[in-house]
Order: sequence, then C-alpha cells, then structure tokens
Amino acid sequence: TETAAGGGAAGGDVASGACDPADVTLVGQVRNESNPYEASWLDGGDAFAEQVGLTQERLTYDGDSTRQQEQISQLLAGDTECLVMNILPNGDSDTPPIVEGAEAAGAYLVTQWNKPADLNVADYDSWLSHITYDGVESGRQIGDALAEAIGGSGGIVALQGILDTGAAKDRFAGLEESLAGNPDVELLDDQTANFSRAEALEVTKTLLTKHGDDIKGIWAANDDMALGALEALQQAGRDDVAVVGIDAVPDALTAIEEGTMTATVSSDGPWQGGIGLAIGYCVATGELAVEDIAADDRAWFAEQFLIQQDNVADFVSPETSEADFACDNLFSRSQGAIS
Amino acid sequence: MTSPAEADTEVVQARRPQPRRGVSLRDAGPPIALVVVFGVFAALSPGFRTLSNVQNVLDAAAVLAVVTIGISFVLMMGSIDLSAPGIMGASAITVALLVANNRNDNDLGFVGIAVAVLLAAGLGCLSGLALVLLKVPSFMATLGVSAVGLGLATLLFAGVQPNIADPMLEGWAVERFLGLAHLTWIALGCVLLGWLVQRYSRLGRYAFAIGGAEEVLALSGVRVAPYKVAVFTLAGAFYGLAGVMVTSQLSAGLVQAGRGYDFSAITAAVVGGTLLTGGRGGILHSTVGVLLVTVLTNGLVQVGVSPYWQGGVQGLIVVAAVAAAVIPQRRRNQVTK
Amino acid sequence: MTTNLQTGPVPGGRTAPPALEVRGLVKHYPGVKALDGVDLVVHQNEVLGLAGENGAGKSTLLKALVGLVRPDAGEIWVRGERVRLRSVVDAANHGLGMVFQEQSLVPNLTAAENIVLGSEGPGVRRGIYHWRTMRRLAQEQLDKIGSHIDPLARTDSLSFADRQMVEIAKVLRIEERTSHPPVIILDEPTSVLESKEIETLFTQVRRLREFASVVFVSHRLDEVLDVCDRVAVLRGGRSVGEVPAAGAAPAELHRMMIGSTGSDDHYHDGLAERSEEPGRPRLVVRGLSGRTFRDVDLEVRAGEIVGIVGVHGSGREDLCRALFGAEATTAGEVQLDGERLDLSGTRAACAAGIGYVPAERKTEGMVGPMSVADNMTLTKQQARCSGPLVRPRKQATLVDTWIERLSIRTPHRGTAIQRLSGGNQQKVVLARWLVSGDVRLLLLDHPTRGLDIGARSEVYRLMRELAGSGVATVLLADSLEEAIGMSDRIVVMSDGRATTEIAAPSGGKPTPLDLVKEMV
Amino acid sequence: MSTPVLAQPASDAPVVARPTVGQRLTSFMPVIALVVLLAALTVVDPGFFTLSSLTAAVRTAAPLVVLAAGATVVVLCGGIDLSIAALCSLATVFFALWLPDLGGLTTLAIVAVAGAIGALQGVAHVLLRIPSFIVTLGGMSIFSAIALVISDAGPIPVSDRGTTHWLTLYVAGVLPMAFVVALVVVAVVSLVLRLTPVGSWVRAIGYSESAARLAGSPVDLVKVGAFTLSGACAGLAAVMLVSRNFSGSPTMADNLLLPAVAAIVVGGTAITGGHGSLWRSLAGALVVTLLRVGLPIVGVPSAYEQILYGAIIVAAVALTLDRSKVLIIK
Ligand SMILES: Nc1ncnc2c1ncn2[C@@H]1O[C@H](COP(=O)(O)OP(=O)(O)OP(=O)(O)O)[C@@H](O)[C@H]1O
Ligand SMILES: Nc1ncnc2c1ncn2[C@@H]1O[C@H](COP(=O)(O)OP(=O)(O)OP(=O)(O)O)[C@@H](O)[C@H]1O
Ligand SMILES: [Mg+2]
Ligand SMILES: [Mg+2]
Repeated sequence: TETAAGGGAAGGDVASGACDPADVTLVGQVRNESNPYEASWLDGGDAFAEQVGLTQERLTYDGDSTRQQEQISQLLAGDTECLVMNILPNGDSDTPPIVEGAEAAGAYLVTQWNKPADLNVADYDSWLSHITYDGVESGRQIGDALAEAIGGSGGIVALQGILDTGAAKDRFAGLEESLAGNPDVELLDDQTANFSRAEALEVTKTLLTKHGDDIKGIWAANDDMALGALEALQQAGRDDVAVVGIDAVPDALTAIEEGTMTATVSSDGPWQGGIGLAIGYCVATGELAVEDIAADDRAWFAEQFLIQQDNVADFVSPETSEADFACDNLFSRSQGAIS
Repeated sequence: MTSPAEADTEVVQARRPQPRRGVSLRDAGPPIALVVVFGVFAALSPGFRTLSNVQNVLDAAAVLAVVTIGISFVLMMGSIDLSAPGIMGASAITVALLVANNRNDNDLGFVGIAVAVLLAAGLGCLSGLALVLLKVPSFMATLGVSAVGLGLATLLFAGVQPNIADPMLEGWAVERFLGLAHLTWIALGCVLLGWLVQRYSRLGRYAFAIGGAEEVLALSGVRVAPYKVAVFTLAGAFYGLAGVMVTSQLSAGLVQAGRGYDFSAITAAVVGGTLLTGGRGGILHSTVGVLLVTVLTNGLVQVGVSPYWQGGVQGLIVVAAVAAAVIPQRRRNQVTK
Repeated sequence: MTTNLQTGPVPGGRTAPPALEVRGLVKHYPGVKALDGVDLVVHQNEVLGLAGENGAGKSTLLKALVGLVRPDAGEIWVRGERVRLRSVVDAANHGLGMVFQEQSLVPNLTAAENIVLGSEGPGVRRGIYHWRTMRRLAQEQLDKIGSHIDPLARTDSLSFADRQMVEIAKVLRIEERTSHPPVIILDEPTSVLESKEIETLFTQVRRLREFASVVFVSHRLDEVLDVCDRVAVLRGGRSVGEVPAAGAAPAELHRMMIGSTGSDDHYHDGLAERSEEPGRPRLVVRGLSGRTFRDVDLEVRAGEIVGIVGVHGSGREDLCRALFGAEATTAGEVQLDGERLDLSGTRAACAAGIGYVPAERKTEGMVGPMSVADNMTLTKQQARCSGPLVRPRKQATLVDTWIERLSIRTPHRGTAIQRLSGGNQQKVVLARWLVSGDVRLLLLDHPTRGLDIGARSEVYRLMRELAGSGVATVLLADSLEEAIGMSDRIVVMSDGRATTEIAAPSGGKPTPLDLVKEMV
Repeated sequence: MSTPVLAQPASDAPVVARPTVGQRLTSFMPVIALVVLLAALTVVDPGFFTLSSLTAAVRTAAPLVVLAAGATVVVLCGGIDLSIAALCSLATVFFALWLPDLGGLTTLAIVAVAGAIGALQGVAHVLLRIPSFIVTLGGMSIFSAIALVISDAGPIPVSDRGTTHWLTLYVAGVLPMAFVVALVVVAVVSLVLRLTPVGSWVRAIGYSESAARLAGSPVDLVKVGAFTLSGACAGLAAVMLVSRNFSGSPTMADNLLLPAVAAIVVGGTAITGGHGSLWRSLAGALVVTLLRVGLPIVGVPSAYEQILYGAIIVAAVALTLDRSKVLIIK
C-alpha cells in the first residue's frame, strides 16, 4: 500500500503561473441553472471568458454535496496544469475537500460564499481567494430596514434558510443583532422555509393565521422566500406587512420598485461569476503572483448595498464592466478581510 | 407464461370472512387518526382551532391533494411514481411561458393551461410506455422521466424567471368562494373526478384490478398494457395541473415547483391506507391522508415545535399513525413488505 | 365396444364436424416435452373427461386450447375450421372458455366484475361502468348455476367454494359471446369443492351438455366416469387412448394412465403394515381457543393418524395453523411429548419437530421461482449444511434421493418448482418435512389436493410409513372417503368446536354418512 | 368392454437444466451496460478514459457502492430502506462528534451504532407490521432531525485526519482503498449469502414471504438482519464520506438516496424482491456514478444532462433486468 496523489500534474510550483492564455481552462460550478441568481453567475463567467477569448465549462451539481465532490475529483483527475475553478461550495463542509483536491492537483481555485471559519486561505498556494458577502451585516441591514418600515415597534416573523448553511445562520445572527438594537420589535416566530419560494408561501400562510394582525413585518433570509411571503400576503389580502429579503433577484427589485417589498441586499451574480475566474486567470497566466495578493484579499467580503425604493433604480440592471476584471483591479470591491 | 392467479396474499389472509360490500372497519384507521391528530392540536393551540386556520389547512392541502390523486391511481396498480417533481416543473414553466408573462408576448390564457397539462400527460405517458414496452420497473421509469422533465424545464427556464401576469391564473390563488381559494375548489373538483373515475370508469376499476391480480386480467383476455399507460398518463395530467396550481400560487414558473411532492404524495397516500403493493385504497383514502399530513405540518407550526424538530416529529407521527391503523388487522402470517 | 381414436375429421359428412379437434399438438419447455403430439376430439354436446398423471400435460393442452400456450407444432380445429388461437379473447370468440386449475379471480373486485371481466358488454359503455347492468349480467350467470352469492360482494371476502362458483359463472359468459355452441373447459374444478358443491357443479355440467361441449379434468376417476361421456387419457404428453365412460372402471383408466394396474381402494393399501398399537400420547391439546375455534381438546398418539373433518368455517384449518404457530391463540395449552409447546411462531414449531403442509400450495406451500432443491431444504438447514455453511454436494445427494423416493417428475433438482406440475410440486412440499427425519408431528392440510392417483397412493403410503415410524399425523382430508380411509380416529369439528370423536380402526371404519350426520 | 388402445409414452430422459447463452448474457448485462457507457463517454471525450480519471471515478463511487450493497439485501427481502442516506448523514455527525473521545475506535463504533439503528427499524417493521417504506421514511425524517439538532445545524470539522487516513490510500498506487473496502463488503456479504442458508432465506422471503414463514424460515430474524446490515453499511459509507470531506454534516449524504436505489435497480435487482445480487448493485453503482460525474465532465450542458441522465438510466434498466426471473413488472 502506498500513497498516490490523485491528480495528474501533481503538486507543481503553482505560485508562478506561466500558462499560455490560450491553454487556460475555465470552470465555473454552481448548484443549478434553474434559479436566476446562479444562472446569472454562470453567464457572468461566460462573459469574462469571452473577454479573454476562452470559453467557460459550466458545471452544476443540483445542490447535492456529494455530486459536487464527485465532479470536482473527476475534474481534478484530468489535465490540471492550467485549470482555473470558480466554485460555489454547497456548504461550509464542502470547501475543505475541494481546497485539498485543488492544492494536490495544482489547480487554481477561487471559492465563494461558504468556507469554514477555521480554514485559512493563506495556508494554501493554489487556493487563491475566498469571496463572500457579510451575512451578519446583510441580516442586520434588512432587519434595521424592516424595523424602520414598521415604525420601530411591532411583531415580525423570520423565515430562515436551510438551517445548516452558514449563510442562513449568519443572516439570522444579523437579525438578532438588529433586534437587540430595536427593543420594541418583537420576533413572534421563526420557521425555516429552506430558501424556497413555495415553502415560504405555505409557512407564511400558517404564520399569518397563527399570529394574525400581530405580524407587522416579515424578515426572510433570501429574496425567494420574501417573494413567497409576498404571495401569501397577497392571498390573505394583507397589504400592511413589510417584507425584506437578501440577494436582489430581479423580481425582488421589481417588488421594491412597486413598493410591495421594503428592502433587499445586493449580491451581484454576474460579477461573482466573472471575478473568480478573473483572479485565477491572472495568476495562471503569470500576470499576478499569489504572493502578491494581499493577505486581506485572500478572504474578503465583497461590497454590498442595502437596496430600498430610493436607490433601487441603480440596481435594476447590474452591469459588470471589463475593468472590474482587469488584473490590477480585481479586489476593488473588497470591504475588508473576513475576520 | 404467467401462472394464473399468483393468488394475492389478501386471498390467503381472508380465510373465512363474511361476504363484504363497500367500506369496512379496517378502512377506519386513517380517518380516526385524522380526527385524533386534529383534536390534539385543537386542544393544544387556540390558533389551530380557528376557522381561518381550518381554511388555511384546506388551502394548503390543495396542491398536495391533486398530486396525491394522480399518484393514487398508480399506487393502486401496485406501481410507484416518482415523476411528480419533473413533470410539475415542466408544466409550471410551460404554463408560465404561455399565459401572459414577463418573458414573451404570449397570452394564451386557458389554452396555455391546457397545453401545460397536455405536456404533463405526455410525460406521464412516457413513463407508462417505458414500463410496458421496455419493461422497466415504474420506480426507474418515472425517476428517469422526472429527470427528463426537470431538464426540459431548465431548458425553457433559460436563466430568467417567468412571472405570470394572467389575471385568471393569478386569481385562482387569491380569489375566494365560500371562504376557500379557487385552487381549493379545483382540488375538490379533482377529488370528485378522481373518485368518479375510480368508481365508475373502466380505467379506474382496472387500475384497481391490476393491483389486485394483474395476471388474472390477462387470463380474462384483458390487455393491461394500454390501461397502465393510460393510468400513468392520467397521473401525469394531475401532476401537470398541480404544476399549474403552484405557478398560480407563486405567480411565477419555477423549475423546482414540484420539489418534494413525490415523497409527500406517497406518504399521504400510504398514510391514508393505500397499499404500496396495490389493490387497496383509493381516492377518498388518499384525501384523508393528504388532510392528515397537512394538518400535521400546520399543527406543528401552530403548536410551536422547533423547526429543527418538525421533520422528525412528523415522521414519528406518520409511523405511529400507520402502526395504529394496522394493529387491528395484524395477523400472524401476514406479509408486510 | 370399440375404441374410437379419431385422428381426422369424420369423412363424408356423416355428422357435424367435432366441436373441437386437436392434431399432433407439441409443446416443449426447457428440459420437458409437455406435449408430444397430442390428438384429441371433442364432439358436440358431449362431456369429455381428460385423465392423466400429474405432469401428463393436461393443463398445458388445455391452456393451448384457450390461447395461453403457443404450441410448437400441431393443429387445432374448431367446428371443422382450423384456427390459430393467440389469446384468451381469440379463444372466447371461437367459443372456447376455461376455468383454470389455480383460481383466477381478481380478489379486490366484486364478484360481478369478475364474472363479466373482459367481456362486460353493456355493463360498461364508453368506458363508464353501469353498475346496475353489471349486477344484472352477473346475476344472470349466477342464477344459471343456482348460486346465491351477492354479486357485489368483494371476491376476497367469499369462501373458496364460492369463488369457484364465481369462476364457473364467469366461464359461462362464453355463451353470451358466440352464437355457436361453446366448448367449456374445466381444469380440476372439483379439487377444492365439497360434495354438495360438487353435485351442484355436476348438475351444471349436465345442463351444459344440452347446448355445449365440456372438457373435464379431475384426478378423482370415479367422478370423471360419473359425469363424462367419454374419457381420454394422456401420458407423458401423448394421447394413449380413450374409453367410453359407461361401464368403464376406474381401475381400467388407472392402468392406462400409468401403464400398470392399480386399484381404486388405495386408501386401504398397506393397511396391514400398520402396527395396531399406537404409542403414547404425542400431541395433547387442552382447551385451545383462537379466532375461529374455541375450547378444543385433542389428543394424537405417536404413530396415529387423526383426521379432522368439518365443513368450511368449522375452524379446523385455523386450528392446524395455530398448532404450527401461524395463527394466534387466546387460551389453552398444547403439549408435545409431555413438554409444553411454544406456539409463538412457526420457527419454534419447526424446532419442536412439527411439520405443516398448507392447503394453498401456490402462495404458502412453495416459493415458485426457487429450485426444487431449495424448496425441499428450505426448512431443515441441518439437512444441507455442515456447521453454518451450505454443502451443495450434500444437498444435491439428499434432494436427489427424495426426488427418487417420491418419484418427483422434474428435469433437474435445479429446476424452478413453479415449472413442475401441481402434483409434483406437492410432493416437493411434503418432502421438505421428511428430509431431516426428525419430524414428530405432521399437520397435513389437504395434502393430496390436485394429486393423481399414483401420487396420492404414494402420499398415502408415505403417511403410513411415517406413522409406522412413530410420527403423529393430523389430517385434514380432501374428501370424507380419504379421511375415513386414512385415519385411525376421526374428530368432527363444527362451529369452532371439536364436537365428536369417532374411532376408525382398520376393521371398523365408519361410513361417510355417519360423519355427515355429526358434521351438521 | 373395450380394449383401450395404448400408445407408448415417451421416455423422458432427465435433462439437466443448463443456462443458455442468452441466460448467461443477461447475468452479465450490468457489466455490459457499464462498458457501453464508458465507451460512449470516451467517444465523446477521449480525455475521459485515462487511468487517473477511472481511479477518481471508482474512488468517488465507493460510498455509493457500500450504501447500495447494504440496501440491496433489504430489497432482496422484498422491502426497501429509504433511511440509508439520512442515517449516513447522521453517522457522519456522530463520527465528527465522537472522534475526539473514541479515537481509533470511532469507525467501529459508528458502524455498530448505525447497524443498531438499522436493526431498530427492522424490529419496528417486523413487530409493528408497518411497511418498510413507511418505517424507513419515518426514520429518514427522524434521523435528519436528530442530526440537525446534535450538530447544531452545521458541519463539524474533523481535525484528526489520522483515523480515516487509511481510506484515502491507494492499493498498488491506483486502486483507491475506499473502493477496495467497498469491494470487500460486497464480496463478504455475497459469500455469506451464497455459502450459508441465509441466501436462500433471503430469496424465499423476497419471492414469497408467507411460504418462507410456513416453511419455518427465520423470516423476522432475516429481515431485521437485512436492516441491520443496511444500517451498518450506511455507517461505513459515512466513514468514507468523512475521510473525503474532513467533516461531518447533517445533510452530507442526503442526496445519495435516489442514486443508491437507482444503482440497485440499474444493476437488475428486482425492486419487488427475490431476484438480484450485490454484484449487480456494484455495477449499477458504477453506472450511476459515471452518469453523475461523466456527463457534465465531458461537457454536456446542464439541462441536456438531466434529460440524458433520465433516458440512460431507463435504457440501462431495460438492458439489465432479467425478465425471465421477474414475471410481473410493476
Ligand atoms: N352499487 C354500486 N354502485 C357503485 N359501485 C359499486 C356498487 N357496488 C359495488 N361497487 C364497487 O365495488 C367496490 C367494493 O369494493 P371497494 O374497492 O370499494 O372495497 P373497499 O371495502 O373500499 O376496499 P378496501 O378496503 O380495499 O379499500 C365499491 O367500492 C365500488 O367501487
Ligand atoms: N411454464 C412451464 N415451464 C416449464 N415447464 C412446464 C411449464 N408448464 C408446465 N411444464 C411442464 O410440462 C409438463 C406438463 O405439465 P401440466 O401442468 O400440463 O401437467 P398436468 O397434466 O396438468 O398435471 P397436474 O395434474 O399435476 O395438473 C410438466 O412436466 C411440467 O413440469
Ligand atoms: Mg375502498
Ligand atoms: Mg394441471
């Protein structure tokens, strides 16, 4: 019995990428293409790839952790010399094996959203960067916006995301912070609707019968659930309830424009799809060296905005410009390192 | 050659029973369980026993009821059907793109709904054909069709959420008649239709008979294959309608419109007293099962069980309900699969 | 009298062509030639008996006549016209209909639906059921045979005999289907009926003869000779001859069937070999109660055969199952050889040395797709194992020995048991309890159901042999004659209670009439 | 009296039933399906057929093989175990929680506890006479809830990788240890079924439970045993997943349920019980794995991938199911 490194081009000196730009393979992996946010992510990746004259390999794993791992190890078993991966790990626990695999195979990796707190990007050579939005901050921002919308006092209910995801937990922690700052706002109930519009509809209906007119606001951990809650409100004939969400999906922006929804927080899918590939591409082609990436830029919060009726017009059609992906401008949206 | 009458185990168990017509006591388990669960929640939670919550429970049961009616016909035959998520997804996207929506200029209204249901029936038919022509067990055939349906839905979805603007379809979820949403009346209509089909149509009775003793039908000169295909087609149509209903509720066509409905519908049917081996149960049984499952989901929220535990408690109660229902019929040499 | 083994249509138009004619029918199964060139003629308005050993090919032949078996070679002529039968519907359209050896009703449909199944006619219009019409159609059929079954009762809530009646009512729908006189085929319809029901059936058969032809299969030769006009005999897949029923004796038929002489009073075969001294009490039942029986006391001595007789519903079958641990008991105690018997399950019963042969062979007696060898050794693992491991060689030798001893007709011990004829299947099931040689009490529920005379004698011989070696036997017999012939003592059960006990030593057997008086 | 004409009956020489070429072929169908699929993937993308790629594929397949192998015995008995995936997830959480205390014994403890939980379901099934579908469906949600609560709804990192390191090794440099373990599981269970009476009990129960019971087979015991094995296999699969993911998580294996059942059916085991084998499930698991990872890797777009996946598994079952053994297809 002996150890073998699973990959083909094992453990090369990745720090000094010297790939011919034409040899670079770009891979973007998200859960599925059947939700607008992730589809736009992959489209952003395509746009970047086109910009550098390549194509992006689009992978989806249908929210199935094992399948994600399976695809990645299969991917890493192929030619990894100039492989650039921009990955959305399904959950925190899925990140370490992806990172280890990429490190062993010498593939350039950028991850987004999910990472265990104790996993340090700087400990790795080929894991270039981890980007996420500050979930606690978003949860708190929309919590505050909700509190303001209901006049600083009254009952609200919370719709949580998939309970064992970091995003769901962070955002809920943010809500709790906001509640601490708004002592007159009372959390009547919290339920999970698993980030799903349909589940949110049913749960909200039930909560509406349970708490009736006590509900003044609904805090949802993402826009899909917020939209489900809006449907439930509409069906119940209630138009006095404020709803907030996170993600800035097009429908939510429309709802904010129309005034049915109070606030959301931007996450910029197309940019996320492009930026991960861009970082990898710049390192792979030698335009950027890993050691030149600032420690703060190895794991960072991307810029996000609270979107309300007054500024929604700015976000209706998110645009990414080529300049966002230039090798010397990659980290311009950083809001600071993940603490 | 099939051997005649693999004489269903029922025959063996019912050794010397009294001749029996229609409903019997052994069907009473699920309704009793429903009443008990309802009573317990009503006692525990004042919010649960309000009229508006009862309306809410009925409204919430609508989609599951339609899916379960479809699946009941398949289960009656002794087959299984896991295609609901795919078929519902395909029909949800299709209808959203055919009625007035924000993606294109279509405004087919009722025709759009009909097309979506027809497409769904076609996908159901595909399961049936794979079963009778390729002899692929329904478990796999329908799992395959579900994947095909999801694929189709993803293709049609093309990255942009279709939101509907059709007043009729949107109205189904919002407008009420006698306190219940139109969707709930549609579901009730489906229950009635399903019951009539089961009781008064050859298709329904043969589906029942196929579950009882398929070989015997062949011996009697009945060609079962067309009926099997027809049952899967009918089930597909019901899933399609359910997909349309979800679209109406959410005002948007979602690829995931049917996520999870396969197992919840089977659970509801089985809790209602339909046997997975076929030949027993029916639409009314399944309806009771749907109500039981919906009451549970609603009641656990009303009572305030932690979201972490809700799934587990629901599983436990389902098992307990089924156990309570089968205890009176327990026999020494009984076969349970 | 002369023999008329006809091989072709009657020349010169002397009479109408035969209702049905079969020429040189051949059917191979892997390893078996089920039919090896069978010729058969059925005339108009006659009842033709078909006799033959288990596995002679009777059922196969009949299935070929209703389009269920596609023959490899040969011709079938119906009323002078050659036909190819592709399905049951095809056959029905030619006026051929059959009651199958194994019951073939849909258990969860009503009797009415079963009767009209596949030919609902006005009962279903445009796919919609008209229950009233359906009920009327079914009632018409049931009236024909004088049955009082509720047409809307679920079939699985009917007794076995009633279900048989439903089958017959169903096959009579053929009359409605064709304008020609139909040919009705009955494959062992009597094997599960009681004498009263058999009489009803025979009345029907005689009525049918007025306008139809009937093919009738039974292993009870007296019955065959009673109801038939002519009897054809099959052996090894070939027609070996035929006799007019009038004046023929069962012994003669028997000789044709097996190629040697045998006697009909086989119940008494080998009586002399029995030791007259039954041993000490082996099974002692005290006040046993269950779902369908109450307060039963029963004693069976080692080496004794005790028959239990009773009508349907007397509770005797459940009593047997309870003794085997397959049915729950509510009160009472059972001792085997002085030790308290554990009634908690079949496994405990097997371990205690009890064997049980269920009446429903197909679903309870055997595992159809498994081999003869596996079926035979399913119970007694020590018979095929050394330690925890299976020894295929040991198993093979053992199984082959028993195939030989019971002359089981099977191509190979590895053949799936469902491919054997009914009689041979039954022998395998019996052999299951004999392979280990440690059985102390045998509970036999209709052990000879569907067996031919030869196999039956074999089973009887076996039972006696076992009794001789000290095995206690409880027998639920196929017929009163069998019960009387085989038992040393007969217990009558009615309404769940053991009411009377009648001694039946080889010298002083009671008559069936004596028993019937006690049963009702 | 008539003299009956007697014809000579054919002497029927006993013919030994040997499997025909066709029958032999059907038992190899799962392997043929596997080879055909591999060939097709290679044609689409020649880069797919490399040693490292195949090595990665079998390594990936290992947990699925183990899950499917355990559940196959339940299916052979005529039941179904829907709880395997949830139990496997729960076991990964247990593993991560217990590792600090139990150290090297954790693996054994996990397999034993998962087996015991499986046994519990088996006992509920045979004693309460609830269909296995319902018992294990209930089990599925109960295990998920427990896993969620005890893990505090999040992944638990496993810092001590030494315990599971052996599973990440390679035999002879190419054969992943996890897959070897999976093969050993399949082989051992197959041998037990073949060499002891358990095999014929299992088949008898699957084909006809009442006949098996009336023949005195230990029906309840065998069924409980099958569920125990199924649970233990879920535990072992959990250890494999932990060795791969360096953490335990309450939903880690949840999505493996349908692939595992698909593997069993694609292998040609009858979902109604009786007919089938673990080797078939092994081939089935490899087919399913190739489909799950192969299609996207060779560049099939996501939407078409699902359509192809659906079509191919149906076709694979059409190929592998031995219809002479399964008369009625439900
Ligand atoms: N007069 C009638 N009108 C309409 N339908 C009838 C009539 N008589 C009988 N039936 C049919 O026969 C069926 C009797 O069997 P059914 O399937 O309902 O039994 P069940 O007791 O409900 O069975 P299970 O307990 O298995 O559900 C009735 O349900 C009905 O479909
Ligand atoms: N489907 C089958 N496959 C293989 N062999 C078969 C099949 N059906 C019948 N056989 C064989 O054909 C022969 C004739 O069987 P058949 O059932 O016709 O006998 P039978 O005369 O009806 O016997 P019984 O009196 O026991 O009913 C037997 O040897 C049997 O094993
Ligand atoms: Mg009913
Ligand atoms: Mg026969």
